[in-house]
Amino acid sequence: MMAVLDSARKADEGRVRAVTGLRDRWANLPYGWRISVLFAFIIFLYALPGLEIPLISTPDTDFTSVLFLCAVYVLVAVGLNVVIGLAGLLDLGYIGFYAVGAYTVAILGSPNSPVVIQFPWVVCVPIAIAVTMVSGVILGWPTLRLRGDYLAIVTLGFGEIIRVFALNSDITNGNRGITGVPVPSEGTWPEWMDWFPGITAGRPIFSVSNVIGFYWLALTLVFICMLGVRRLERSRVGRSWLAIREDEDAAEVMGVPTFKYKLWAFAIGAALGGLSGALFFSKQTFINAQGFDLFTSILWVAAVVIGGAGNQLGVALGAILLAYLPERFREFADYRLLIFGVALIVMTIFRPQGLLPSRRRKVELEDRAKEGAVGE
Amino acid sequence: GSKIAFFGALTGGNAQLGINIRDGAKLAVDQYNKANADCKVELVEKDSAGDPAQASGLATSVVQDAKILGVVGPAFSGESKVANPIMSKEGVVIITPSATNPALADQGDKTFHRALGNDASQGPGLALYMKDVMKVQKTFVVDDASEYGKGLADQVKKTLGSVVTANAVVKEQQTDFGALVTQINSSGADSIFWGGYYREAAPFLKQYRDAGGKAKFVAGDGVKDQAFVDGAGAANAEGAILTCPCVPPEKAGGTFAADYKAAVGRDAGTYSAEAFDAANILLAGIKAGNSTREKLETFVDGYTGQGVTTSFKFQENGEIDPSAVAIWAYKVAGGKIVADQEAPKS
Amino acid sequence: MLLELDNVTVSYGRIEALHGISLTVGEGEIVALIGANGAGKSTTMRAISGLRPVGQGKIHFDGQDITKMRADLRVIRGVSQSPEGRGIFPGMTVRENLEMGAYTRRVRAEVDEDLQRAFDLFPRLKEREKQAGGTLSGGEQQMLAVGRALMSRPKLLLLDEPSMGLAPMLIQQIFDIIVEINQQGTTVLLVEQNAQQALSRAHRAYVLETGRIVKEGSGNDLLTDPAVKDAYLGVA
Amino acid sequence: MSERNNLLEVDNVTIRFGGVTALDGVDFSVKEGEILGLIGPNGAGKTTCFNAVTGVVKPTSGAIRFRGKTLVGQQRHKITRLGIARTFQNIRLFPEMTALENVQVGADARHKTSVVGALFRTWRVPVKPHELVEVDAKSGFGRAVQQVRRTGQRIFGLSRHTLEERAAKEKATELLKLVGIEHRAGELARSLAYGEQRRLEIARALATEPGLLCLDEPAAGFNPAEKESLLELIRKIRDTGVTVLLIEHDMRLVMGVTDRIVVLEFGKKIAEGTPAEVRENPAVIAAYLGVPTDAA
Amino acid sequence: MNFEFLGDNFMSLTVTGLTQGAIYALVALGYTLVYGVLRLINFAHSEVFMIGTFVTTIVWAGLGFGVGASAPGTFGVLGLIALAVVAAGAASGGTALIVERVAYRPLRKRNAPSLIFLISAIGASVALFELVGAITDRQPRGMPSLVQPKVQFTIFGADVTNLQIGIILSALAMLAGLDIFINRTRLGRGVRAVAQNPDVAALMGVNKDRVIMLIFVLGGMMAGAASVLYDVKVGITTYSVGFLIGIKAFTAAVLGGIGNLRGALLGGLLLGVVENYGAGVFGNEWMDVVAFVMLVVVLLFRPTGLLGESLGRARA
Ligand SMILES: Nc1ncnc2c1ncn2[C@@H]1O[C@H](COP(=O)(O)OP(=O)(O)OP(=O)(O)O)[C@@H](O)[C@H]1O
Ligand SMILES: Nc1ncnc2c1ncn2[C@@H]1O[C@H](COP(=O)(O)OP(=O)(O)OP(=O)(O)O)[C@@H](O)[C@H]1O
Ligand SMILES: CC(C)C[C@H](N)C(=O)O
Ligand SMILES: [Mg+2]
Ligand SMILES: [Mg+2]
Repeated sequence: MMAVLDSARKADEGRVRAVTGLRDRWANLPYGWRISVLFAFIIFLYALPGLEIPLISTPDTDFTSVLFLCAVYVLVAVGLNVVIGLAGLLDLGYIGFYAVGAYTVAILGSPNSPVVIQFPWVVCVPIAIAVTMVSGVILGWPTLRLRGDYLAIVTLGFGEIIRVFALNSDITNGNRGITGVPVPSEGTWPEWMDWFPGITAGRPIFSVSNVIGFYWLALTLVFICMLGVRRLERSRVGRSWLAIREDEDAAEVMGVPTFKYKLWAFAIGAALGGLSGALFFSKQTFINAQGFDLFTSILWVAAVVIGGAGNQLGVALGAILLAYLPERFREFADYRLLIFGVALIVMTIFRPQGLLPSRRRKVELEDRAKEGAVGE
Repeated sequence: GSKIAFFGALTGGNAQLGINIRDGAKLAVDQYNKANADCKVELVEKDSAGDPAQASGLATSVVQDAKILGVVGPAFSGESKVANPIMSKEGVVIITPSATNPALADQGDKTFHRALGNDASQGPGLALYMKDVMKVQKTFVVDDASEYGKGLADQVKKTLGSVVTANAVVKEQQTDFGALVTQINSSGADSIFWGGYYREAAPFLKQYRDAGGKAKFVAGDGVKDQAFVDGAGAANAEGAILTCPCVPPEKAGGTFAADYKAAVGRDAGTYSAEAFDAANILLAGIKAGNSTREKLETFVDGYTGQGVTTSFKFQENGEIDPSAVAIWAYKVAGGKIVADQEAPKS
Repeated sequence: MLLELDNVTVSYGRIEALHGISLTVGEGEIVALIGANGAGKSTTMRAISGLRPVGQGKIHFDGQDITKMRADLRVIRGVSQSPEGRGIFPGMTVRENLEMGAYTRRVRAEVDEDLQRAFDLFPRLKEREKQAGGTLSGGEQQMLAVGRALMSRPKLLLLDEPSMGLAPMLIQQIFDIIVEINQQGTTVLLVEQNAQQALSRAHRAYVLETGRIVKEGSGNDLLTDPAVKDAYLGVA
Repeated sequence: MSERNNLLEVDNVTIRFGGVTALDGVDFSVKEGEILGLIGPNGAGKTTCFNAVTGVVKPTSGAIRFRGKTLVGQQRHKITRLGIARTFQNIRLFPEMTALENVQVGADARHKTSVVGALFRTWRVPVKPHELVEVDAKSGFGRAVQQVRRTGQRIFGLSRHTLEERAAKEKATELLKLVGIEHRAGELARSLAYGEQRRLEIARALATEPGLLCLDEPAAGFNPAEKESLLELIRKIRDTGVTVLLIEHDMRLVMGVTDRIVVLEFGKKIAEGTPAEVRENPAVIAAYLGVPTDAA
Repeated sequence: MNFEFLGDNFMSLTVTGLTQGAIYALVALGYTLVYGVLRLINFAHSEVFMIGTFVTTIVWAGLGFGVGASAPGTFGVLGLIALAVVAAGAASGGTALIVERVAYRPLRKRNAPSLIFLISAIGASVALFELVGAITDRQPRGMPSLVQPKVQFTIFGADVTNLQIGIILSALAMLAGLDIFINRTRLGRGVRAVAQNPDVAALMGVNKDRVIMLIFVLGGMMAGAASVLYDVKVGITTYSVGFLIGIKAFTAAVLGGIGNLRGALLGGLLLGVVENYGAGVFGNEWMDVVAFVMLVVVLLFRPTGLLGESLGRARA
C-alpha cells in the first residue's frame, strides 16, 4: 500500500518538476511573447461559450451556466485568498459576506422584496459592496484581536448567524426568499453581436435562459479584481499581510499596524465576497437562505487551499475545479460528494502545497516534506 | 417525440412525497405510450430534492430542452415559486398536482395551472375540522418557515383565532426538538398544528410523545405519507389527523388504484392520482397534435374533462373551479393513514 | 566507543548542512564541538538525538546502529539532549518540566532523588517550582533545560550551548556541573561558543567548519592551537 | 556627557506578574547618542524592562517617556514609529519570508503607501529619465505595450508606491551588508543558522530607522571572534546616530562597548555608572560577576 | 421576545439545557484533545459521532429492538445501553483512528502546514458523511423508545427525569475519568508534552505516534458514548446529525478554552443551557444565533476561552 503510494508520488513529483520547468521557461520568455500569450488566453476565455470544445463541455447542464458559476467561484476565491492566503486569517464563514451582498441587491432591487425601493442593479451593486465592506469591518473590529483558530470559529459563527437571520427575519422574507432579483440590465443584444454562437440580436443580454451576458460580465469583474489584488500583494500592504501571517507580535513590534491591515484584509475580502454574491443571485433571480450553508463556505476554503493559497492562479484553478467537476460528473449524482471528499484527502497527501502554490509556499513545503521525520 | 417533465423531490428527506407524484405521472405516460407506440412521449425527471435553491437551475434546464413541452409539478410550493416564473416566461406549460400555496396563482405566470385545491381552502377547512369536529381549546402552531408550511399555518391561525396559544418555527432538517417539546409542554396546549413536511414532523412527534406529550397532532398534506407514521413510530402517530385537498386514492375514479398498485407495486400515495390526471391532460394535448409549447398552452387553457380525481376546467389564473375542490381529513389508525371524512367547508 | 558517527550527512530541504561528519565519543569522555555560526554544530546534535533524519552515513551508539531509530527510543537507550533554544514546555510548571525529563524512568524514588539534585544545582528553579515554564526568563529556562536533560540519567548527555543566556557567575557554575556529572560517569558531548571554557574542560574536541570537521585533538592542544585561537577564542 | 538630553526615561516602573515582582520601582534614563548596558543576574527583570519600553507588557505602575512623550498605553506599532526598535531574546523572525523581505518589513514602518495607494497608485511623483521603464522587448506587440507604459510614466510620473518599493529594497540590501549576511538575502529566514538569525534581527530593527535600538542578548550564541565583530557593529550603529540600549551577559562585550551600565537584581536597580565603576562595585560582584571579569 | 416564558420555566429550561450540554461536552472532548495536541480542527469528528449513532441503532435492531419495538425491563434497557456504549465507542474510536491513519498521518510525516490538515479533515468529513448518506439513502433512521422519561424529583418547579439524570451523570463521570487520566498519569503527561512541543517531547522519550493514536481513540470513544446518549434522548438519526452537533461541540470547546478538558465540560454545559434560554426567549429559530453570539461575547472578554488553554502551549 505504502509502496504504491510512494511510486505514485514519485510520478507526481516528476510531473511537478515538469510544470515548474514550464513556469521557469515562461519567466524567461521575452516580454512581448508573454504579453501576447496572455492576451490570447484572455480572448480564449471570452470566446469559450461559443467554442463547444468537446471534452470539457458539460453534458447535463448548460455549459455557459457552468462557466458563469466558475467565474463567480473564482471571484469568491480571489477574495477569500486575500483573507486566508495573504493575511493568514482563517475565515470559515466567508459565505456570510456573499449572503450580505446578494441580499442587499435582492432587497433593494426586487419588486417582490419587503422593501419596495426597486433600485436598478447598477445602483444596488455598489451599495451591496459598501454594505458588505462595512459588515466585514463590523465583524472584524471586535474579533480580529483573536488568534488563529478562535477567529475561525467566530467567523464560522458569523456565517451561521447571517444564515439564520436570513432564514427567519422578515426583511429577507424568511425561508421563502425573494424572487425577482434584478438583472444587471434590461438591454438586448445589439445587431452587431449576432454573429456570436448562441447570441440572438434582440434577446435580453441578461437572462436565465442564455447566460453569456452574465458570464462575460463575471469574467470582466474577475480580471479587474485579480489585477487589483495583485497590486496589493506586491506592495507594502502585501508584505505586511505576510508578516502578520508569520508572526503577528513581531510584526506589530516592527511597526506594522497589524489590526488595521487585518481589518483591511477582511474588508477587501468581504467586498469581493459581496460582489460575487450579488452577481450570482442576479442570474439566479431567486434568493433564500438555502444558498448560504456553512458547508459551501468550508468547501470554498478547501478550494483556496487546494488551489494553492497565496497564488491567484492557483486559487482560481481550485475554484474552477470546485465549480466545474460536480457539473461535469453529474452522472454520479449520489456519489459525487463522496468522491469529492476522497479526492480532497488524496490531493492533500499528494500535493500539500496546493495545485499551483505560490513560489514561496512551494519552496517552504518542499523543504518541509523532505525533512520528514526520523524512524519508520 | 415530445417530452414532458416531472419536477420535484426524488431524493432528500421528503422524497416520498415526490416519488408518489412521479409514479402517478409515470403511470399515465406508460399507459399512453402503450396505446401510442408509434409516437411515444418521454417523461424526464428533474429531481429538486425539494430545495428551492436548486429549482432555478433545474428550471433553466427544462427551458433549454426545447422538446419539453409541459411539466407535471413542481411538487412543492417553495420550488414552484422559483421555477414557475422561469419556465412560464419561456412558455412551458405547468400543471402542478400538489403545490398548494395560494399565492402561486398570483405571480403572473401565464402557463401555471393547479390540478387541485389550494391552501386557502385547505387551511380554513382544516381549522374548522379542529374546532368543530375535534373541539380543540388550545392549539400550539408550529411551522417550518417554508412557502408551504408557513402559508398553511397562517391560514390555520387566521381561522382558529384565539384558540392558538403560541407558535414556534422549526428549521429544515432539524432532528432534535428538545427545546420545542419543553415549550409545548409548558404551554398546556391540547393540540398541535404542524405546518410543514413529514421530514421534521416525524422526529418531532416521536420526541414529543417520548417526553410524555399528550396533545393531539394535526397537520396538512405535507405530512400525509406513510413515511411519517414509520418515522414517528406507529404508536406515537396513532390518532394524528392529517388533511389534504385530495381525494383518497381508493375513491379515485376508474381503475386507477388497481392499475397503480399493479404498475408500482404499492398503494397509490398522496397526490399520485392528481399527478396521473395532470399528466393525462398534457398527454391529451400532445395526442391532439399540439407539438409546440404555445399550442399546448392554448390546449390546456381550454381543456375541460373528467379525471380520476375530479373534473377539470382551469380558470383564468390557472386554478380549478372551487366547487371541484374537496378537502379530506385522514386519521392515523393502526399504523395506517385512513380516510376519515371530508372536512367542513367555510 | 560509546558514540560513533561515520560520514554522516544531514540536509535541510535541498541544502546539505553536514557534508559527511565522522566523530567518536568514548565512554566517560567530555567531548567538545566548536565552530562558527552555521557550521553545523546543532545539526550534528540533532542527528544524534534523532530530531533530524540522516541522509548518508551511520550512527552507532553503545554498539548498536541507531541511524534510523526514532528519537524516543534513543532516549530509552540512554541519549539525552538539552536542545538549542531550550525547548521548555511552556504550559507545564517547572516541576512538571523536570519530571518530563524522567519520562522513561519508572522508579519513583530515584526520580525524586534526581529532582532534589536538580533543585540543589539550581536553587532558582526550586523557588519557581510552580511557575509555568513559558514565563521564566531566558536564563531560568536555560537552567531548566539543563536540569531536565539530567533527569533521565543518560549514558550520553548532549548539551547544545548550555551557557547561553546565563549570567557570568552561573557560567562558571555550569561548567563545574558538567565536570561533576562527567565524573559521576556520564559521557558528555558539548557544543559551546564559550570555547575557552569548553576546551579547558573537555578531554577531546572537534572543530567544525561549514559542515565539515576540520580539526580534532585534545582540549588543551586545541586551546593553544594558533588557528583555533585566532578564529574562536578572540583576541586575548 | 551629562549635558546630553535624555532620550528615554524609565521612571519608577513596577511590573508584577501574579506573585512575581519582575520590576520593582526601577528608575533610569538613556541619553541621546550613548550605549547603555543593562545587566543583572538571570531573572533580574531586564527583558521585562524591554517589554515595557516596547509596549509588549504594561507596567503595573510608573511611567516611561521617549523624547518626552509617554509610552505607557501606546500601541506597539506606534512606539516603533516613534523611533524605538528591538530584537528579541528568543528570536522572532518571519520564518517563511526571505531575509531581504524581513528587513523590508522593517523599512515599511517609515513608508506611507497603504491600501488605497497600492491599489490605485494615484499619488504621483514626476519621474527622472533613468527611472523610466525600459523598452527591451523585441517583438512588436510587447514593444508597443512597453512604450505605452513608458509614455504613461513620462506623463503621469511614478507612483509613491513604486518609489517606496525601490527605496525599501535598497535600504534592506544595504543593511544586510552592514550586518554581514548579504549573501543570504534570498534565503528564507527559517533556514539561517542561529547566529545569522540574530544578525538579521538587528538589520530588521535598524530598518525601522530607530532613534533607540534595544538589543536583547545579541551575542548569545556567538563565539568570541564573532562577538568581536558584533562589538564593532554596535559601535558603527551608534556612530550613525542611533542610541543603543543593550542587554548582555558577556562582560567583555558589555565592558568594551557601553558608555554606562545599569545593574538590576531581583527587579531593583542596584548600581549605575561607567563600566569601570560598575566592575568594581562590590554589590555587583556579589550578585552578578562573581569573579573578576578578566577571567571570564 | 418572551422573557416571561424564561422566568416561568427557568429551571426546566436549565435542566434540559444541561442535558443537551452534557452531550456537547462529550463530543467537545474529541475536538479539544486533538486540537490540543495537533493544533488541528478535526472536522471529521462530527462524523465520528454520527457513526456512533448509527452503530447504536444497528446493534439494537440486531437484537430485535428496531423502530417501534417496546422496551425491555430496566435491566434489559441498561444492558442494551451498555452494549451500545461498547459498540459505538469501539466503532467511533476505530473510525477516529482510521481517519488519523488515512487523512492525517501521511501529512504529519511530510510536515505539512496546518491549513492542509484542515482540508484533509474536511475531505474525511465529507467522505464519511456522504458514504453513510449513500448507504442509508439519506433517510433518517428511528429507534425504539427505550427509556420512558419518569419524573424522579422536582427542583424549583422543574421536573427532572431519570433520562436527564442519567445523561448528565454519565457524561460527568466520563469527563472526570479522562481528566484524571490526562493530568495524573504518566501517559497523560506525555500527551501534554507532545501538545506543547512535539520535538522536545520526543527528546524526553515520548512516542509521539502513540500519543496521537491515543488521543484520537479517546476522543472517538467519548463521541461514541455521546452518540448513545443522544440516541436515547432523541431517538432518531440521519447521516447529517453530526454537522450541527459537531459545530456546537467545537464551539463549546472553544468557549471553555480549546485544549482544556475542563473547559470542554464547562463550555458544553454553558452552551447547552444558554442556547436553551435563548430558544425560550427569542424562539427556537434563534437558538444557534444565541449560541454564537455568546461565543463572540465570551471571546471578546476572554480571548482564549473561559478557562484558557491548558493542553496546548501557553502563548509567549
Ligand atoms: N531549520 C532549518 N532549515 C534550513 N536550514 C537550516 C535549519 N537549521 C539550520 N539550517 C542551516 O544548516 C546550517 C547549520 O546550522 P546549525 O544550526 O547546525 O549551525 P550551528 O553550528 O549550530 O550554528 P550556531 O552557532 O549559530 O547555532 C546553517 O547553514 C543553517 O543555515
Ligand atoms: N508572565 C510571567 N509570569 C510570571 N513570572 C514572570 C512572567 N514573565 C517574567 N516573569 C518572571 O519575571 C522575572 C524577570 O524576567 P526577565 O525575563 O525580565 O529576566 P531577565 O532579566 O531578562 O533574565 P535573563 O537574563 O535570564 O534573560 C523572572 O524571574 C521571570 O520568571
Ligand atoms: C407534495 C405536497 C405535500 C406539497 C405541498 N402541498 C406544497 O405545497 O409544497
Ligand atoms: Mg547551534
Ligand atoms: Mg532576558
